[in-house]
Amino acid sequence: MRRSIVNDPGDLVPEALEGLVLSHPRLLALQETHRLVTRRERARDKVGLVSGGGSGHEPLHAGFVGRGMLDVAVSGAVFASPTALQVLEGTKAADAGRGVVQIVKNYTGDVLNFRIAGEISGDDAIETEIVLVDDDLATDTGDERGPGRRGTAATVVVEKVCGAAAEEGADLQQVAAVGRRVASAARTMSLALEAGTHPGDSAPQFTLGEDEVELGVGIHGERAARRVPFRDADALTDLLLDPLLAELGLARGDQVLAIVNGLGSAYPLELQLVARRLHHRLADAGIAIDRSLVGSYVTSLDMHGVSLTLVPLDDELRRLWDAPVRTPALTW
Amino acid sequence: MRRSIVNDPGDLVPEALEGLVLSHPRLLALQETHRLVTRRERARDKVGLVSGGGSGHEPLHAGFVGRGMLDVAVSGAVFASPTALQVLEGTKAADAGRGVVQIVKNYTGDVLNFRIAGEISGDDAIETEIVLVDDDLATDTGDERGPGRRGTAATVVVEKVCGAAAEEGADLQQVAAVGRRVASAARTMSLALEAGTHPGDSAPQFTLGEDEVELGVGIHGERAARRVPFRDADALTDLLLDPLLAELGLARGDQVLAIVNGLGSAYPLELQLVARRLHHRLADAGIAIDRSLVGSYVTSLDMHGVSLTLVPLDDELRRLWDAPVRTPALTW
Amino acid sequence: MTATTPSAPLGDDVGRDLVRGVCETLGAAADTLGDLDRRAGDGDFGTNIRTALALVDENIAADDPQTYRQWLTALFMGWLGVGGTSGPLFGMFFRDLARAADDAPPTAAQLAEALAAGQATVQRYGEAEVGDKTMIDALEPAVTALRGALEDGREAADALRAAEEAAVQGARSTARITARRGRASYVGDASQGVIDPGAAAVALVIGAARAAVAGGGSPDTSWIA
Amino acid sequence: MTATTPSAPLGDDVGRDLVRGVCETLGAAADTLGDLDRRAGDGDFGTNIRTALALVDENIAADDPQTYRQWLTALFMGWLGVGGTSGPLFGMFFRDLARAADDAPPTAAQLAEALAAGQATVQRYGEAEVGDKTMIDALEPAVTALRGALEDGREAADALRAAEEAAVQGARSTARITARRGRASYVGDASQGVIDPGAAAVALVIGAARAAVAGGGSPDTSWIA
Ligand SMILES: Nc1ncnc2c1ncn2[C@@H]1O[C@H](COP(=O)(O)OP(=O)(O)O)[C@@H](O)[C@H]1O
Ligand SMILES: Nc1ncnc2c1ncn2[C@@H]1O[C@H](COP(=O)(O)OP(=O)(O)O)[C@@H](O)[C@H]1O
Ligand SMILES: [Mg+2]
Ligand SMILES: [Mg+2]
Ligand SMILES: [Mg+2]
Ligand SMILES: [Mg+2]
Repeated sequence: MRRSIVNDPGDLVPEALEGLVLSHPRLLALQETHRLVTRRERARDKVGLVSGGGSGHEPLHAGFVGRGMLDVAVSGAVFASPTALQVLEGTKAADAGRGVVQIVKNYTGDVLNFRIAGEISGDDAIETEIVLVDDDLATDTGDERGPGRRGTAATVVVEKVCGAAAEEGADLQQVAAVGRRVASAARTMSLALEAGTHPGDSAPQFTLGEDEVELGVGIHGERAARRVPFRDADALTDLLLDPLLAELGLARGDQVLAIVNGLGSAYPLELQLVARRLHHRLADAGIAIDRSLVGSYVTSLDMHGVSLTLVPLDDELRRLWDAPVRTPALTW
Repeated sequence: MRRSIVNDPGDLVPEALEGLVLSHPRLLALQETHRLVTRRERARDKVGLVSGGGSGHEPLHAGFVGRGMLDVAVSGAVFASPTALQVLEGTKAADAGRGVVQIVKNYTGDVLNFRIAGEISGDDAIETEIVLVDDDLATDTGDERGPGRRGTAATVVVEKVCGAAAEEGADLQQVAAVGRRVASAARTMSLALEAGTHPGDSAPQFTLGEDEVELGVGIHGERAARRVPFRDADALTDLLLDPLLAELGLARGDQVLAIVNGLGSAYPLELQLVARRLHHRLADAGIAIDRSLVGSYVTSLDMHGVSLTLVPLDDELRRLWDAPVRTPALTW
Repeated sequence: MTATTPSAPLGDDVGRDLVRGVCETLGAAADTLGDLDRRAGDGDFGTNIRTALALVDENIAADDPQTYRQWLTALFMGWLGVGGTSGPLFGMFFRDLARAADDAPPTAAQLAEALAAGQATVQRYGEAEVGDKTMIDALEPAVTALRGALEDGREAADALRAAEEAAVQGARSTARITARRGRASYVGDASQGVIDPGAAAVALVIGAARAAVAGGGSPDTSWIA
Repeated sequence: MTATTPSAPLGDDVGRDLVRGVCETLGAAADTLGDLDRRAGDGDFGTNIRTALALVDENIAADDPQTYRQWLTALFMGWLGVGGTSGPLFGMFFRDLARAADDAPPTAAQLAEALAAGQATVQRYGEAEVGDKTMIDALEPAVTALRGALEDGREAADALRAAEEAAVQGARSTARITARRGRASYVGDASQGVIDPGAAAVALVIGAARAAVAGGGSPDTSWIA
C-alpha cells in the first residue's frame, strides 16, 4: 500500500508550484494561469531560456529557474506535457529581446507542444531555437524513423551550460549550439528496484519480483525493455556503467561530468555507494570524473532507482558548468 | 518487500563515506580509521566545529562539512552513536587552537560518547563545549529527570549558525552560546506514512495500517506515542503545525526560519504542498517565514514522512544564517 | 441563403458564425466523441473538447472579437490550451483557418486553401497519412472535394456541402481501419468497428463551416456512434 | 607471590600483567557473557568485548607500552573505540585506573582509590545505582571490600582477593534483580534469573587485577552461566 502527502490530486501541480515559489520568494515568481515559474527579477539583454514538461520529475524543471540557469519553467500535469499555449506563454515570458532557447526532453507530446509554441511565437517576432535532449541510452534503437532516445538527467547539464552561456552574453545560435553539443554527447542509463506511485494511487505503476531489477527504466513509469536479476550496489552500478562506457568510447585521459541521480526515493547512502563504484571504475579506466552531481535531480515521483549520466567534458563545458548559478535546486 | 542498493550492509557506512568524499574532492577529505569526514583544507585560527551521530540521517552530518559549517563529521553505524574514540579523534581533527564546539543530538549514546570525548580531549589541552540539540516537541514530557527531547532537524540550523559564528571569528563561548540559543528556541514535529527499512532488510521498521499516520515519529524508526487517522496534505501539515505554534507562542509580527524536511522518501511535490500550507497558515497568523529550507536534510533511511521545524529569528540569527556556506548539502 | 462565388468574400459574420457553430456542434457531440475515444483510444477526447471550448469562451469574453481573424484566433488559441494530441493539432489546424485572409472575411477559395494548409500542418506535426485512422481520413477528402467543387464553379455553400459529405464519408470509413497512429494504435484490433473520434470531429467542423457560409442548418450527427 | 603493603608500589610489571590478564580472561569469557546479554539485553556484549580486545591488541602493537600508565592507556583507549554502553563506561573506568599513579606502578592504596574513582565515573555517566542490575552491582562491593581490607592492614594481593570475592558475590546477586538500567531494562522480568554480563565482566577484571598483583592464578569463571 502506498500513500501520498497530497490534497486533491487534481490540484497537485498548481499547489506544489505555489509552495515552491512561496519557499523562494527572492528567487522565483509564479504565473498561475499558465503554470509558469519565472525568475523574480526578469533577466535583461540576454537570450531567454525556457524548459518544461510533465510534472513528477522535481526538482526538474522549476527547481532550476534562477540566475545562471532557466528563465522560465512550464509545468504540465503529472507525466503530461504542458499545452502549446502554456509553452507559448512561457516562451514569451522568457524573451528579453534576444530570442529564446527552448530545452525539451524528447517525448512526443513535449516536442509537439514546444515546436508549435516556437512556431507561433514567431507571430510575436520572437526567435526561438529548440534544443532536444535525448540522452537515454536504453531507448537507442538505432531506428532513424522511430521516436528516438528519451530525454532524462542530461537535461540538468543542458540547462546549466545554456544558462551560463546566455548569462555570458552568447547569442541565440551560440546558446542553442552549446546545448546541442551537450545533448548529443551525453548518455544516461537508469534502473529501478521499485516503480513510482501516482499521487493518490495506492499501488506503484508496475511491480517487480523480489529478484528483479528494471534496467533501462524511463521517468514516466514506462516499463523497460529488460528485467535483470537483482544484485549488489557495485554490480548494479556496473549494469549502468558498462553500456555507457561501450557507447561513449571514452579513452584514458578523457574527462567527464557524471551525474548519479536518484529517481525519487533512493536515499543518499545508496547514491553514495553508486558514486563510489563509479569513481573506482573510471579511475581504473584512467578517465577523470572532473565534475559530478550526486543527488535526486530528475525524478519519477517516488520511484526507487538510480540513473547514471556521463558527459564528456572540454574546457568550454567545464567553464560553463562552473559558472555561478543560484536556483532552488542548484546553487554555487 | 523492500530492497536497497547496497553491498555488504556491514560495509555500508565506510563505503558511503568514501563515495561522498570522492564526489566532493575539492571540499572534503576522509580519515578512514575513525570515519571522519573533514574539510579538505583545514580551517585555521577559528573555533572548530565537530558533529556526528549514527548514520542513516544523510545528508546529516557529513553533508554539512565545509566552509561556513562543520569542520568534522563523525559517523557511527546506521542509527548507532560513533564511539568515544571516534569522537575524540574528530574533536582533535576539528581543533585549530581555539577550542571545539561539539554539536550533539540528544540521544543517550551520542551524549555519552561526546561528553567522554570532550573530557578526554582535555588531556590534549583542547577546550570543548557541547551544544545539545533537543528540538523534538513530540518527546517533550516535561519530566526533568527523563532523557529529554530528542534532537532532529534543528541540528541543521545549529550547525549553520555556529559555523557562521566561528567563521566570523567568535570565540568558543560565543559560538556555543549562539548554538544553544537556537537549540533552546527551535521545535520540530514529525510524522510518517511509512517507516524506513534497514539496508539489507526486506521489511520496514514498523508497519502502519492504511488509515494510520505515525505522529511524533523519531529518526531512528522509533515508534511514536500517537497514531492518528490519515488525512490530506493540508491537514497533515496542521497536525505538525498546531502543536508547534501552541508551544512557541509566536505573536503577530514575529519572524521565523522554517524547515520542511523530508524524512527519506517524501518527494519534492509532497514537501512543496506542506510548505504551501505552512506559508498560508503563518501568513494568516501574521508570522513571517523569513527564511526557509524545503528538502530532505535530516532523514531516517527511506522513511516516508516529513518534519516541520520552526526557529524564531532575530537579526543576529538571520545574519549568521545568511552568511556564505559551501558544503555538499547546503551552499550559498 | 447567400450565394457566393469562389472569389467573393464570404459574409461579414462568417467568422463569428463559424466559431459559434464549431463550438455548439462539438459541444453537443463531446460525450459521443469521448465514448469513441474510450472504445478505441484513451478516453480523454471528450474532456479535451470541453476544455478547449471553455477556453474559447473565455477568449471570446476577454477579447470581444470583431473580425474573422479575431474570431478564429479565439478558437485556435483555445484549442492550443488543451492537452492530448487533438489539442495542438486542432489548434494548429484552426490557426491556418484564421490565416485564410487578413482582417476581412476570406473568399471561398481562400477558405479552401486555408483548409488545405491546415491539413498540411496537421500532417507535418502528426505525421499521419490517409488510412491511419486519424482526423486526416476526414480532412483529406474534404479538402479534395472542396477544391474540386470550387474548380467546377460551384458556389461556396454548395462546395462546402460537398466537402462536408466527403468528410462524413471519410470519417465513417475509419470504422473499418485498425489504427496505426495516435493512442488508438495501442489498442490494436479493438479499434475495428469504431469511428475515429478526431475524424468525426473534423466532419462536424466542416459541417459547421458549411452552415456558417450557407447561413444555417446544423450538421447532422446521427451517423456518429 | 609478592607481599606488598598498601603504601608500597606494586610490582614493576603489574600494568602489563593486569592488562594481559584482563584481555585473556574477558576474551575467554566473551561468548558466555554475550549469551547473558542475549538472554537479558540486546546480545552485543560479546561482540563489543572482542572489538575492544582487538583494539587493545592494536594499541599494544603500535605503542609498545612500557610503563603502568602506558599499558592501561592501551586498555582504556581500546574500550573507548567500542559501541554500546559498555564501551564508553569500561573505557572511562579503565582510564581512571590508568590515572592511579603517574608513570610508576601505583601502590595498592592508589589502585583502590582509582577503582573508587572509576566507580564514580561510571555512575556519573551511567547514572546507575546498586540494585539496577549493572556493572555497579559488582563494582561497588569490590571497592568497599578492597578499601576495608586495606584499612584492616591486609596486604595487597589479599585485599584484592577480598575485592574479587565481593565482586563475584555482587555479580551473582544480579540474577535475582529485574533490570532498571541499560538494554536489559527493556526486557522486563525476562531478565530475572540471568546474571548481568557487565557485572560479571567487572568481577573478572577485579580477578585479573588480583592475579596480576598476586603473580598468578587466573580468575574462576565457572560461576558465570
Ligand atoms: N498523429 C496524429 N495525426 C493526426 N491526428 C491524430 C494523431 N494522433 C491522434 N490524432 C487524432 O486525435 C484524436 C484523439 O484526440 P485526443 O483523444 O484528444 O488525443 P490523444 O490521442 O493524445 O488522447 C484521434 O481520434 C485522432 O483523430
Ligand atoms: N547505565 C549503566 N550504568 C552502568 N552499567 C551499565 C549501564 N548500562 C549498561 N551497563 C552495563 O553494560 C552491560 C551491557 O553492555 P553492552 O551490551 O555492551 O551495552 P548495551 O547495553 O548498550 O548493549 C550491562 O550488562 C551493564 O552491566
Ligand atoms: Mg485520447
Ligand atoms: Mg490522451
Ligand atoms: Mg548489549
Ligand atoms: Mg547494544
